[in-house]
Amino acid sequence: MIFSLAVYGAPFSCQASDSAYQFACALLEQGHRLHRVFFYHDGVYNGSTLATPPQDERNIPTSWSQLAEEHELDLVICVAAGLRRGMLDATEADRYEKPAHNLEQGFTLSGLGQLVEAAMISDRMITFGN
Amino acid sequence: MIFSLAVYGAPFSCQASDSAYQFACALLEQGHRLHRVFFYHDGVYNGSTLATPPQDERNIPTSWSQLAEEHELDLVICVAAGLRRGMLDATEADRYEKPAHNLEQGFTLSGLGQLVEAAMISDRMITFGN
Amino acid sequence: MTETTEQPAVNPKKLLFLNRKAPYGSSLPREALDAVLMASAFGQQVTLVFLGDGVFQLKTQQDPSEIEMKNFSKTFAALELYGVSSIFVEQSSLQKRGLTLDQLLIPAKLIQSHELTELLEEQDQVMSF
Amino acid sequence: MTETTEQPAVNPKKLLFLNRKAPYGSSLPREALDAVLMASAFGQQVTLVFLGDGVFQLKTQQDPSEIEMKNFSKTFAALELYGVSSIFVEQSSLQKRGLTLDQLLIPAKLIQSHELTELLEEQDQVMSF
Amino acid sequence: MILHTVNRSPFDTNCLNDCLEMAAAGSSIILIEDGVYAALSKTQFTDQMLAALPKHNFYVLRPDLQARGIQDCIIDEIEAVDYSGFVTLCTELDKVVSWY
Amino acid sequence: MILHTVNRSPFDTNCLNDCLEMAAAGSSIILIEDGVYAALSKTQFTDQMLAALPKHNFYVLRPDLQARGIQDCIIDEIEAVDYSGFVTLCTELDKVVSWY
Repeated sequence: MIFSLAVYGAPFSCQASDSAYQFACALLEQGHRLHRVFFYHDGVYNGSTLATPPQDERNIPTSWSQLAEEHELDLVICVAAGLRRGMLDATEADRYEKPAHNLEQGFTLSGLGQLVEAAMISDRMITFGN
Repeated sequence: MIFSLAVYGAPFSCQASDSAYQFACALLEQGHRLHRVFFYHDGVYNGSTLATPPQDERNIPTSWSQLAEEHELDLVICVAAGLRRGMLDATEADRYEKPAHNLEQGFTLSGLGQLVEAAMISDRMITFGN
Repeated sequence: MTETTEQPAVNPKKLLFLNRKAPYGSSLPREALDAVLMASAFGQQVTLVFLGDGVFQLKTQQDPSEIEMKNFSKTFAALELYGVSSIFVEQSSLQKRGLTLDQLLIPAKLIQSHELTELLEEQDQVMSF
Repeated sequence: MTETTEQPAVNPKKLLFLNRKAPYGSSLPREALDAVLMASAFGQQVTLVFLGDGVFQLKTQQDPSEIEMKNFSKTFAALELYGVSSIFVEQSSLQKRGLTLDQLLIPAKLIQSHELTELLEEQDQVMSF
Repeated sequence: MILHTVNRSPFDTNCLNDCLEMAAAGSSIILIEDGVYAALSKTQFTDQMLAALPKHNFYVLRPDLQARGIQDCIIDEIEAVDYSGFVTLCTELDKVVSWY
Repeated sequence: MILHTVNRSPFDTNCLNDCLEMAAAGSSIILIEDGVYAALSKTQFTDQMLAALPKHNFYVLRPDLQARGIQDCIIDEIEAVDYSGFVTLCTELDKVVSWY
């Protein structure tokens, strides 16, 4: 079955990101397909490559990134929500003349259309809100 | 009178940052002193220099930064909460070998002791939570 | 970044957007509205429901200029342009909050909770905001 | 970054930390506890109050290993080392949630709501979490 | 005495109820952000507010009322203040407790 | 039929109440994150849950119960599942509605 997930909560602050990640692992383990994880609202912070939790704690952006590499996942951060909150890739940093970019490997910035497309394409769309 | 503020909400997502900023402006206008604004929990995102809201909208980190410059404010981001969430200055980026730093001018990373000290020193401590 | 409004070649889906949060305290209502407009641009069968504190999003006379926020309630007018006409407000939510339909800034249909129950069941996907 | 635990030269203040959130769903309880320990290290007169869902923070047997989070409830044991002994749990909050004192992982005193009202009035500052 | 701030909708959370339960008689309460919805004059919550009015001094933040379009729909006895009035209240009362 | 997810404490918000009001008879509800507190067997909310039990299929996420130390305190009739069970429920039911 084809799943997509929508994540609206900030990592390290509320449990939405953790729940979405655990759910993603479980559905992949069962052999289902994960079409996309779409990060919106405070969920965009899941893609920060600068997140530096203590070494004995989970690193949520890195965990997503590794899962994406293993399973060729499409991790999409809403570009409008991301820009507002300071989540930039090299292209956007350049365009807005910002001094740095901070997107973790495996994440891409794209439009809200990707959320809608995920809802259209997937058999199940699960929202992890806060 | 000496005020300090504690801000625990993410900018652009909940109103806590906006309320704290408006409150800060109003107290300074009345001639009171603002000893410190301490950003903790999701409030740490107030210090992102990469925040890029649309041009016709408020830029919360920039607003804080300008207010700090005008009134020589002490804008402190909790270093532990900030590191976890990917808010780094040049020193921390260096220490943890991260590819970038993203702290807006006028903000500093410091310990939780600065929250406690603010509570001790100030006549009024106001928390803006979410 | 690539923003595509190209419509994927699948049949339109019934997408219901369930709005439960008050405006300004959270940016979620505003972000929900953007998603609704996008779904409509993609040619989907969009239904918009306001439940609980979500009904406050439609209150007339909103003016957040003093708190330096954008009056996103003006964007609700775009719903008509986008052809989104399936807009419902849950009756008891409105009543509990002392609001009437004429205090809402767009024409919305009242819906009873049991009707909403059925409406949810008819959808392909429900997007909660 | 400079972490100073040097105590400023002012008299100790009465600081009350008001904890109202459930653990794990939010990281605020954990961050509150860090602040409490810091206030104690600064030699302040610290009072810790658990109200509403905050009482769940003290439930025994917490084990978030399966959700890959840290068991921050173990840190409550440090309160004694830091000399924080003024720890209160609001009685009706506990009762409404079906919990008893022996299900809590540190010795806390029961407090009635009207006593908490007075306790709040006695403080120099109240820090809400 | 204490100035309590409440920033959550009374229809959504128990935030205001918790505050009302703990606030001393004669203390002040200011409704801000989504808390301003508690000031509405014709809601399911209005009776609770009217019952609490004699016990506390209630204020509501006018800019937050205006943002939400409800400045003309609130209980008469609740005083609307701007940020400057909010600051003044903080100075007049001994300390501030936030409920969120 | 729908699988509803609820992730907020019933003591703190109206999230679960809203869900219970809108969920069709025979639909399924899974309590996750702070929503798991609704499964407690001796609380002020327990009667409401017991009343709703015949109408819906209730599940609760075991890892979230364990995190909070309440796996031994829940209503017997509510089935505890792990993430794998949560995924299976999603596949068995037609769609998922999140209440948060």
